[in-house]
Amino acid sequence: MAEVDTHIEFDPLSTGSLRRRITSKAIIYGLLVLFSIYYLAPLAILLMNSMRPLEDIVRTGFIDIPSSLSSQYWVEAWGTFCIGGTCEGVSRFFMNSLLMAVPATIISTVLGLINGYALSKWRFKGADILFGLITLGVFLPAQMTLLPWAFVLGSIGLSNTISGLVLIHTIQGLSFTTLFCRNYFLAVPDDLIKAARIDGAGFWRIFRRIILPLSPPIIIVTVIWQFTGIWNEFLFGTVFTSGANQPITSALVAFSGSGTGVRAYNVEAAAVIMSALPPLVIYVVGGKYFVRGLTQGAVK
Amino acid sequence: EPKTNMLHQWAQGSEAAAIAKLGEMFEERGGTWEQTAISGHTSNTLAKLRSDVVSGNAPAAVQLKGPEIAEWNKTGRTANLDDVAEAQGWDAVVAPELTAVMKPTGNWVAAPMNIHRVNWLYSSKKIMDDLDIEIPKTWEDFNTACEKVIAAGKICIAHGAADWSDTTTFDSVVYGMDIDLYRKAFQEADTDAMRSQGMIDAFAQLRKMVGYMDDGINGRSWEQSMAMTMDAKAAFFLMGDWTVASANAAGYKEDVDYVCTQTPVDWGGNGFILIADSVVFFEQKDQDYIDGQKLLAETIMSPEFQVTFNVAKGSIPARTDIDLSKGGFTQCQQKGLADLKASVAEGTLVRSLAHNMTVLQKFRGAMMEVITEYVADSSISPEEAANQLADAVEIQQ
Amino acid sequence: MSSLLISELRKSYGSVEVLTDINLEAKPGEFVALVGPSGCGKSTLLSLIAGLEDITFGEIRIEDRVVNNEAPKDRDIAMVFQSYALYPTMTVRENMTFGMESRRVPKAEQNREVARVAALLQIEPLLKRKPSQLSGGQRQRVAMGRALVRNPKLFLFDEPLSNLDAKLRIEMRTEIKKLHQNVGKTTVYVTHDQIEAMTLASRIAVMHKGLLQQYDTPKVIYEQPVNRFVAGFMGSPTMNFLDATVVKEGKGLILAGSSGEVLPLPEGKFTALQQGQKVCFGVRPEHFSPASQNRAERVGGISVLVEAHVDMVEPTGSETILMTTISGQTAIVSCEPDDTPEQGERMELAIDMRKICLFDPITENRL
Amino acid sequence: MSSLLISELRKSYGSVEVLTDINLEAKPGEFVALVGPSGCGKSTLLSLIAGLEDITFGEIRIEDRVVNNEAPKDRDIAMVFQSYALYPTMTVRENMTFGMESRRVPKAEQNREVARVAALLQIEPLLKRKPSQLSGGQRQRVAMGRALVRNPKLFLFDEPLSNLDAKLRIEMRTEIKKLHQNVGKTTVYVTHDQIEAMTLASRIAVMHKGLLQQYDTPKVIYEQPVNRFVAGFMGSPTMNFLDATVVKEGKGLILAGSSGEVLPLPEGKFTALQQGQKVCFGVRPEHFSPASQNRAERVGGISVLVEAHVDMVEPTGSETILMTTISGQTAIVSCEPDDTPEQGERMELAIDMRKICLFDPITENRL
Amino acid sequence: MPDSNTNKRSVTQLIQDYLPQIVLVPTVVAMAMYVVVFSLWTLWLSVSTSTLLPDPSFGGFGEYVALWKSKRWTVAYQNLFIFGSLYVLGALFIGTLLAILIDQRVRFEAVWRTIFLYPLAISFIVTGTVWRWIFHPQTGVELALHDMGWLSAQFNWITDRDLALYVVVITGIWHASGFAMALILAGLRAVDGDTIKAAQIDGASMARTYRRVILPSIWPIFLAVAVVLLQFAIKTYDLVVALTQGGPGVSTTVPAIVVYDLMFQRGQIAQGSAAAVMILVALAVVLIPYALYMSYRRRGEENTHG
Ligand SMILES: Nc1ncnc2c1ncn2[C@@H]1O[C@H](COP(=O)(O)OP(=O)(O)OP(=O)(O)O)[C@@H](O)[C@H]1O
Ligand SMILES: Nc1ncnc2c1ncn2[C@@H]1O[C@H](COP(=O)(O)OP(=O)(O)OP(=O)(O)O)[C@@H](O)[C@H]1O
Ligand SMILES: [Mg+2]
Ligand SMILES: [Mg+2]
Repeated sequence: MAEVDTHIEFDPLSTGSLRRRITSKAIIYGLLVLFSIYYLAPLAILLMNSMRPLEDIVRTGFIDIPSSLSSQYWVEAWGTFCIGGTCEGVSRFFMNSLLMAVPATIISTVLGLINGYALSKWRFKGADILFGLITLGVFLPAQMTLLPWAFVLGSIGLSNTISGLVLIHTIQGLSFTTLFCRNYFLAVPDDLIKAARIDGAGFWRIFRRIILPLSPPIIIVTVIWQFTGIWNEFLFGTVFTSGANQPITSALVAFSGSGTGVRAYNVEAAAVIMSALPPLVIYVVGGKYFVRGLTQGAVK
Repeated sequence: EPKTNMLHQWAQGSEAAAIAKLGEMFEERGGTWEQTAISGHTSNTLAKLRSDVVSGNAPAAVQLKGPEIAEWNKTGRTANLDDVAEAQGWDAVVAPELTAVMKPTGNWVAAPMNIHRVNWLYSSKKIMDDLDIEIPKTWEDFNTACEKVIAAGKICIAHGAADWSDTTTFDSVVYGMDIDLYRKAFQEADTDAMRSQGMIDAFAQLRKMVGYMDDGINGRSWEQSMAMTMDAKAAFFLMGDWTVASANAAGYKEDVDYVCTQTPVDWGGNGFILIADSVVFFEQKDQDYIDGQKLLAETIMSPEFQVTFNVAKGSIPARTDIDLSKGGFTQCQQKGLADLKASVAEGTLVRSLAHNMTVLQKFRGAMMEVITEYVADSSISPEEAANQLADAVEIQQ
Repeated sequence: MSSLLISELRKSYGSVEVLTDINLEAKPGEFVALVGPSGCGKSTLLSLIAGLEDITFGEIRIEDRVVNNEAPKDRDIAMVFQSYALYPTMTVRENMTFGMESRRVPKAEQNREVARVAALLQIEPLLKRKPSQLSGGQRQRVAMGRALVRNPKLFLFDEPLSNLDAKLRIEMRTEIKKLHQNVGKTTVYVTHDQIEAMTLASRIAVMHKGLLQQYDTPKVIYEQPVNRFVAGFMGSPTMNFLDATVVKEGKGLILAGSSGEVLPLPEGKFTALQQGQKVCFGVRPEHFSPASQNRAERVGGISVLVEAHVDMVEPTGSETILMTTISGQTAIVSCEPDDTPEQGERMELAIDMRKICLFDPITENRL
Repeated sequence: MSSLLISELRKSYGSVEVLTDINLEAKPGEFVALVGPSGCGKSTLLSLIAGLEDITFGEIRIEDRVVNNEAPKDRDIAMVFQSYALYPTMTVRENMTFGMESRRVPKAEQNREVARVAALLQIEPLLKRKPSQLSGGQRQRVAMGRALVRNPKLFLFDEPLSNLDAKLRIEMRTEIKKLHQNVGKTTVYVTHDQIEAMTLASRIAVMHKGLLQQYDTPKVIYEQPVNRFVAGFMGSPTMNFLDATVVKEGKGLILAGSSGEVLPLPEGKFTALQQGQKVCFGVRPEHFSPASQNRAERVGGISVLVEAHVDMVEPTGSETILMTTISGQTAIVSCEPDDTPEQGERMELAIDMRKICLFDPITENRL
Repeated sequence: MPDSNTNKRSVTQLIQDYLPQIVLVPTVVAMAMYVVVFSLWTLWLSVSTSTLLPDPSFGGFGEYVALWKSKRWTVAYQNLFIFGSLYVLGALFIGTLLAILIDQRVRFEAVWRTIFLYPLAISFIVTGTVWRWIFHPQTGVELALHDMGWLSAQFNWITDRDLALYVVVITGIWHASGFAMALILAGLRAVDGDTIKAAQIDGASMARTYRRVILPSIWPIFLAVAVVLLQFAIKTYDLVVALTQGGPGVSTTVPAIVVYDLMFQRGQIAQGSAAAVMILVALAVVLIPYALYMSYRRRGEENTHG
């Protein structure tokens, strides 16, 4: 497990003449700024339009200097905007999403850790085949699984419930979490496990005392990956839940559809930002660890 | 205690408000109202319905249209409303064009909520006045008018391209040029008719009309297009009567900002392309929900609801026994009802292809693909388009 | 009684047999070194003793009890790994108590044990640190501490020193030796460094390709290797092997490529040799000496003189290594710095004939 | 003319000075070894010579041209790295031609060069392979090949052998020595293995904490280290340092803890010593010998006898290391296997007094 | 004769021994259902007579024929390959460029990295919606340019059937290139610094060093990123729905949209399933060679170690 950040990299630009160094730095920062504009533009546009009066937007489009700014659309979006026949804003869908994403993330991560541990550190006959089966799950298109899931949810009485979505996302996520964790644990020296076995520790004790304390980097990766994936997924949410039970992304799908009635773009922009906020915060806060963990786990 | 849970796609705006009214009335009558509003694409609603049926939780009531009703009826899972219908005498009051749809095999399985008219032409009063244009009655008039508008540097047709809106326009074109062709091709899915010269002519007319549009049609919503005409940026807008509700809600005035007339017809007389929103009932196990279905059906068919709902939605009631001069109906709506009656009398009433009132979804979808491609791709010739239309349907047969 | 008794042991991974018919016995208190080149199966054998892998065939007894089917924790062994395998998230103290906790040893006893071992290894100041805060040598010591706390019946070491640099390796080697003399536990010690094996072990097991080549004391292994592999593997610089032919009815040798000088063999040692037989003549670098300083004769041995050309001189400080050519064959000679000739010189070398070995060039066994 | 001339060189990373006032000169064809413990700045110095890092202060000249501000590629040097740093995705041939391609050397010449170097290093059969298909020794050779193709003015090696196992290291060491003798290029060779430095270098630069301690021939470094650090660093096992007091007006020593025996110092060597002065008495392990085999006297030296207690015996095969106690101070003694005493024995040891060193216990400089 | 197979272990011992397998049982059951049963179910539906609802009776392979005769499907499948390759290559290219820029010891590295990585947190729906606003001539850049007085400015790719697919590609790249950047950057950091020094001494320019030495040596990362992105590409649905709804015409339709429409809007479950199977085929085309290659490589590695 190479520590990515402590690596003292060689910097070809630190030698050579001063002028060359200055021009190359200028080019580098220039390019970075250009790219940043490309990357930040959508966020900036969303943010700006979430505070512009609707007339402005309708008249001059989304890209314009706002004539006035107001936070009222945010209040509306959170509390009173009409979505899916009720006018309570996105607040309760937001809560639904939390209720769905948090448990599904936790369960799939925990199971992924255990699976990855069992598959990588207790290699038994057929472990590779099992692993192959599990990874196949990563690639199944969601549209294909809609009807079978409907059948399954119906038969176990979880139609139109958040629990049903938790179940789906957990099982779908297992593939990813197992893949990540297993690859990550491959880098944990087998000798540690051997030493612990000689020390008299069993399967669970080794997991708890040796593996788990080593896992934070990969836990961060799976949590971020799962949470954003589940939070942003809309097809299952749309099809398997309705009304008050919908997660926020599904509730906001109205955006893309050919809904009728006048569009309150500013309120929608505010709602969209709200809906994107949790994954965004997670990425901004955990991005560094995400990248580090990902390279330790995924790229093998 | 009657309960219901209605699945529909009117998630926003005036439509959501209209459906909320239904809920209120249902509750006033002692029911417990629940609804599942699926926003966005129609596929989402249908996917929801399908998954509910597959999972064994078919919704008590679903908003469905046209031949789909018959299809679902065939699955044997729809509820029979004959008792309510008989008690309330639906056969007498429901527009005859609708009864066939609501009773696919002779039994009532659906309750119609409204009748929408598709073939409306909205003209910008200001442009008409400024350029001194008569509102066109035939397609030739229409083309002449457009030339004039274009010459004046304005956009002639406001349009937002999408398969359904392109097809909405084409509905009017085919219907206006040859009503028999419309019936054969669009209601009976007769592929010979689709290959006929009449269809080629219709496509040629459509091509002309695309030329009268600006190049911003892709990705534009129908509300934006509507506003273009209302704001006198474009001369004409071809769209169903839901426009009226939206336009009025947005503060535009009938006969001030816009004028509504039927889309051009080359054969003279009154024409009417119809859509009816309706609610289909699926069989339930829970007695509360069975009771709820009866109550909901009664509520929907009640004159009060028909009035409230249709005022909000811009359409006209599915019951023919309602006086539109009362209760806040607009002039356009009243004109619509009059045209409907005239059309029935003249035998020119048809159902809309674009809005899923004629052929099965699989044919309709295939046909809409061809039409929307034709609108988007000017390299396709009318002949090719006519053949593609027929081919697309033949594949699905 | 024997502390460890391995009989007819075999181990296969799938169709590949990595250990073939191993028989090995360790007396109580013995220090057994397993040496052999990389991949010869040393670690595998250790894993089998520890119970970390399943035995394919054969039997392992620890203190006369068959342990074939016992879990590692029930075998009462301790193991030190090449990578130390310290639990990275635990402190040194926790590393040491982890095993006792698993076995539910009372807290008080745990503390007593840690104190005892920490004192023994002088790691008291480190007890609160994490492994990442330790130097290589300290980690090594902690790893041993972890093995020592439980007072097991058998110690297993898998190349415990090979991650240390040269100087530290020598220091720790001595420490391990002291420790073993103090604690007196039976130990099986895997290494591929033959000097470690020589200095530490009471007996050395030399392995090659899954087969046990020789199992004997360091002295016997060094002086009477059973075959050319063992002879070449033990000793640094490695033993020189020169082609030769037996003459004088088995009483002398002629080096291939020489102008015919006969090297007389010591009496009574190589009686089975046939006239004209081809042999491989093995001489260790330190058994050459400059004729002027004839070491062999000095200590009362018999020696013969050969002429050598010095191709290269490598002074290491305490000794000097000469690359030489003798009768057209290359030979490495080690000599004292004071005796060092110049590069390119011709010199007379004395060979200590008591110490030489002869091998069959085909079977490679010692004659 | 000198091939490399370093004057008053300093290097800091931020506020940390890692190289302080380094002066070093290499004559054409010289083989300079840089040794020192880990972190002393060896690699940094090499990077400065190569131009991979900026110089903080001072001057570097290659063949009398100041190169301070030249890019690495313009300095006409070649470098071999510890990790070999072969380009993993290129074949051996491509690895060797990459530099020439960068310099737009004509294809024909490239082929000629590769052929020449491949023949020299006997790597022709490997030319089509990727580095991952090579063994450690082969990679080493290819890395050298890459350095050789361009016929540079200066060769830089950064611990080229430290990734190899003991046996291979010795072989490759000899190869490098041969190669240098063949090619005759000026070479700067970093290692922390003092034996490598001793055997290879024409001059050794011993570094410690960013300071150059001593720069001289191997013989001088080994026999006349300037201070205790150099003395301890060079030589394995390391030099013994015993506390002692000067007596007899500077002509004798008494070991601390001894019962008062005076060890006479050789005449004329330590004239500056004061009566009663505390000194640190340094003796290398090989300069002890059992009294019975008094090596020193044998070669005509002067020796004194001391009594020692044998604490431990470590036979390595070719020699035997004894851990002993002399007057209560521990000393490591190396002796021949035949002279090996038993553990626990008392014995008389002869010290070769010509070879001893004395250090000031405070400044640690040699007296 | 000693026999290691005499098994005298107790039941608890057995459970202990098989614990690794036992803990995997729930996952294996779930995945077997999810992967095997669901796939077979779809496969079966694709040759059944299902229409509105699943119907298990066999209906032959007609749906596959009909599917491939449909223009929308062929366009969608073709788009998948165009979009897939441009998206993957584009994201890799931009990602590499960004990684190289950040690798030059820039200041505020974390800030740049976050800027480039955050799109990954944004759902495709939102991504598509916002970019539609930007690209649409009546709301976005073109309008802004007109408002600024540049009346002849034209930026209507999204409404041009020949260019709209590239809008989807650009948007996809916006979303994914940060991911590529992050992994490649980590790869660059892990490259042996000595090889870079060696290249400098060998006289290679910086560009040449990256091109010939550094980037080639991290190709496994490129491969891994490419596979992750390709499976995103193949599953692409929400992005297109939100951005172009498959239009103008059918010019930007992708298979996942067709599947969804066939299955749910049009009530052609059999044909929809056939389309889904074709997506699986596309996936297999990508994944099977990758899997084979990886196992080949792993075996190769084992051999060189052994
Ligand atoms: N799990 C395994 N599956 C297949 N072969 C294995 C396995 N473990 C080890 N081997 C093979 O068994 C042989 C012996 O391996 P082992 O690790 O015991 O060697 P070693 O003597 O310890 O080598 P080293 O000195 O390199 O540690 C090797 O050829 C190795 O490739
Ligand atoms: N880029 C850097 N920034 C800060 N300090 C550095 C940097 N590079 C090296 N150092 C420090 O400079 C000192 C000398 O490092 P250098 O790599 O030259 O040591 P070395 O003698 O080669 O050691 P080794 O034998 O371990 O290779 C060390 O203390 C190291 O931590
Ligand atoms: Mg091993
Ligand atoms: Mg270094």
